Amino acid sequence: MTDETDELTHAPAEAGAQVPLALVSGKPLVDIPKDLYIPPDALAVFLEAFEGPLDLLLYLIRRQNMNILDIDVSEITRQYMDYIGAVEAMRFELAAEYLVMAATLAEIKSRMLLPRHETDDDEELDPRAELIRRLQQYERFKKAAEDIDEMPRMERDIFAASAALPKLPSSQPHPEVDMRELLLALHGVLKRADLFTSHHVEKERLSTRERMSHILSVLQGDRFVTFESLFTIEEGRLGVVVTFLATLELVKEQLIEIVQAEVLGPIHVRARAAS
Amino acid sequence: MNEDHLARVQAIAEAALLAAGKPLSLEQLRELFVEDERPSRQVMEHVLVQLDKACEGRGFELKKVASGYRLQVREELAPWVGRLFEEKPQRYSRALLETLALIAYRQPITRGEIEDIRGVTVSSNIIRTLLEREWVRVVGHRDVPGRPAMYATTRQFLDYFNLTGLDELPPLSEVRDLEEIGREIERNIQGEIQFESSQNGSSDDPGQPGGNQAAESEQTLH
Amino acid sequence: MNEDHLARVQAIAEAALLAAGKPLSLEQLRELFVEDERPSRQVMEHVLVQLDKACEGRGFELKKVASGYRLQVREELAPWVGRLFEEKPQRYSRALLETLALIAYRQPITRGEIEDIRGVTVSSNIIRTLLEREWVRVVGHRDVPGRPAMYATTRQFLDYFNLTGLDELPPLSEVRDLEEIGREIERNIQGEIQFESSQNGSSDDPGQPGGNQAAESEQTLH
Repeated sequence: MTDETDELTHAPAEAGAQVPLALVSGKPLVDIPKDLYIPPDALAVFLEAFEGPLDLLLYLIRRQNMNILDIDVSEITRQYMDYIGAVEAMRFELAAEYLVMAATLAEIKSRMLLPRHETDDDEELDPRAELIRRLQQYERFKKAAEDIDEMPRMERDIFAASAALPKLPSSQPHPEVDMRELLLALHGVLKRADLFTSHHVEKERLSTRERMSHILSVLQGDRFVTFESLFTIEEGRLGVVVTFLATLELVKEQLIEIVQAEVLGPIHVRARAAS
Repeated sequence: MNEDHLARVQAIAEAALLAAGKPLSLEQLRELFVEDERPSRQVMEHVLVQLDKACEGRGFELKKVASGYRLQVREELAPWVGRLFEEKPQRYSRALLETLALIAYRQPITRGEIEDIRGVTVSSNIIRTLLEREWVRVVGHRDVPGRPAMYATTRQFLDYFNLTGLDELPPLSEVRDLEEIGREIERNIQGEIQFESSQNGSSDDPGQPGGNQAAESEQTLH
Repeated sequence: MNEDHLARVQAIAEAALLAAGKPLSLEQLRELFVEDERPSRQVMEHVLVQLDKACEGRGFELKKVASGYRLQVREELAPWVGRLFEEKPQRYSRALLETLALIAYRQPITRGEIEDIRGVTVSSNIIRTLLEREWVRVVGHRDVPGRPAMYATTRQFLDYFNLTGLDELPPLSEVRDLEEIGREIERNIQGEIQFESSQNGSSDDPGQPGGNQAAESEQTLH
C-alpha cells in the first residue's frame, strides 16, 4: 500500500463515477444527447471514460442495441466521426488511435459500398471481418478485467491474519563448508606462495603435526610434564613413533624444551614459550 | 507420532503462519523443525487438515494459495474488519486491469501484443506498477526486431487474488468469431443430413478457460 | 444476546485482532459494529474472556497490553517460529577457508606464519570466527618476540568434516585435478543458489517460466 504510483492513485478518479458508462450493457448511464451537443466539460469526462477507440465503438454498438456480428458500419462510422469531430472542434488533444480508427472505419465503409464479387467464401471478403474480430477480442478482455476486479483480493476482501511476535531467539546459523572447498582454498594459497611443489604437506606428516598440537595443548602453562606421559601404550608402536617424531619436531622448531636434571633421571618436557 | 505430538506440530504450524504474515509452503513449515523431529510431508499435510478444521467457526481460516498456506480473516467477516482501516481499499484503473487480464490470460505476452488487442498504447506507468507490485515479471524476450519483453504473472499475483493457480481464474468469455460461426452453420447443415453428437464442437472451442490453452491459441493468432 | 450472536462477536473480535497488526482497545473492538448491533462493554469483555479460553492449546494467545488487547504467538513456540526469521547462512570468505586450511595442514601455526604464506594479513575477524566456531584453538605461544599464539584444529573440526584424525585429511599430492574440483564446487554453489531462490519463490521467482507452469510446479510441491 505504500508504493502507490500515479497509476494507482489516479485509479479512483478514472474508475469512479465515469466507469459505469463504459460498463454499459444496453443502457448507457451517461446519456449523450442525440444532436451531439456536448458541453466541453462533459466531453472531456466522456472521452476519459473510454479505454480507446475499440471501447468507444463497443459503447456505440451497445447503445444501438446492435449485435457485434451485424454492425451497421455506416451508422457506427457516422456516430464515431461525429464524436471525433466534436472533440476536434473542442480542440482537445485526441489520441492518435482514435484517428487511425476513424480512417479504418472510413475505409471499411467505402469498401462496403463497392460491388462485391461472387465467391464461395463471403466472410473472408467481408471488410468488417477484421474490425469485428478486434472488437470481439477486446470485449473478452474487457470482461475479464471486470471479472478480475470482482475477484476477492487482499486488502479489500481478504485480510492476512497475523499475530504479534514474542521474544524470538536470535541465532545465526553457521555456514556450511565442504571439504573440497577447503582443499581448493589450500591449493590456491599454496600455488600463490609457490609452495605446492615443495611437498611440505605429506600424508604421514599430518599425524605428526596433529600430535604436535596435542602435545602443545598438554603443555599449556608453565608446567613440566614427564616425557613418558606423552606416550600412550595403547596406541602401540606406531603411536609411540608418531609422538616421538612430534616431540623431535617440536624441539627442532624450538617450541618445547626437554630437561633432564641428572643422568638417567626422569626426562621432563615443557613449552618453551612458558619460560 | 502420538496425539500430543501432533497437537504440538499443529500449534507450531499455526504460530508460524501467524508470525510469517505471508504464505508458507509445506516445505517451509517442515523446516521449522530440526531434522530429527521434522514431520514427514504426510504428517504435515494431515496437521494442516486438522488446523483447517480447528479454524471452523473462528475469525480466520486456512487458505491454500499459489505459494503455500496462509491464515486469513474469513471473507464473510471482511465488512467488520474493513472498518479497522480508514483508507478505502485500493481501486485499480480499467487500463491497469485490462492489461493485467491480458497478461494473465495470454501469457507470455509482449506490450505490443497487449496494445494490439486493446487498441491503445499501454502506458509505462501501468507496466511499472504491475512489476513493482510483483504481479507480473519479464519471462523472456520475443525473437522479433526490438526483442520486446514478454510478461507473465507471478505467484504473488495468484496469492493476492486468493488463487492457487491460473486455472482458477474466471473463464474467458467465449469468442464467436466469423470462422467459428461459419463452422457452426456448416455443422447445422451437416446435422440435418446425418446425426452427430455435439461433442465434436467442444474440442476446438476457443473459449475454454485454462491459461495455458489460452496462451497457446494466442500464439497461433499472432 | 444469544449464544450464536456471542460466537459471531467473538469471531469478529478475533478476526479484527488478527488483521489489525497492533493492539486494539475494547472501544475499538466495539466500534467495528454499527450502532444498533454494537455489543455493550460488558458483553465485549465477556467475549474476550471466551476468546482467551478458545486459544488454549493453540499457536497464539490473547494478551492484554497497555493500549488494549492483542493476539500474540505463544512464547514457548518461539524456538520454532524463530527459525522463520533466521538469516540464511552466508558463505565463508576465501580468506577464511585458506586460513583454516593452513591451520589444518600446517599446525601448530601462528598468524604471522599464515600471513607469510598467504602474502596478506589475516584479519582478526577470521581468527575470531574460527575460534568461535571451535574449529581451531590456541595450543601455545611461540617463543619469539610478541609470543604469538599458535593455532591448531580441534576435535570439533574433525567431527564436522567426519574425520577421525588429521591423517585422514586428503593429501594434496593425491588431488591431481583440483581445478576440476573447483569447477564442480562452483557448479554446486550455483545450483544451490538457484535452488534457494526458486524455493524462496515468495519474494522473487525468476527461475520459473510461464505462470501456468509456476502453478503446476507448485502443485507438485504439496
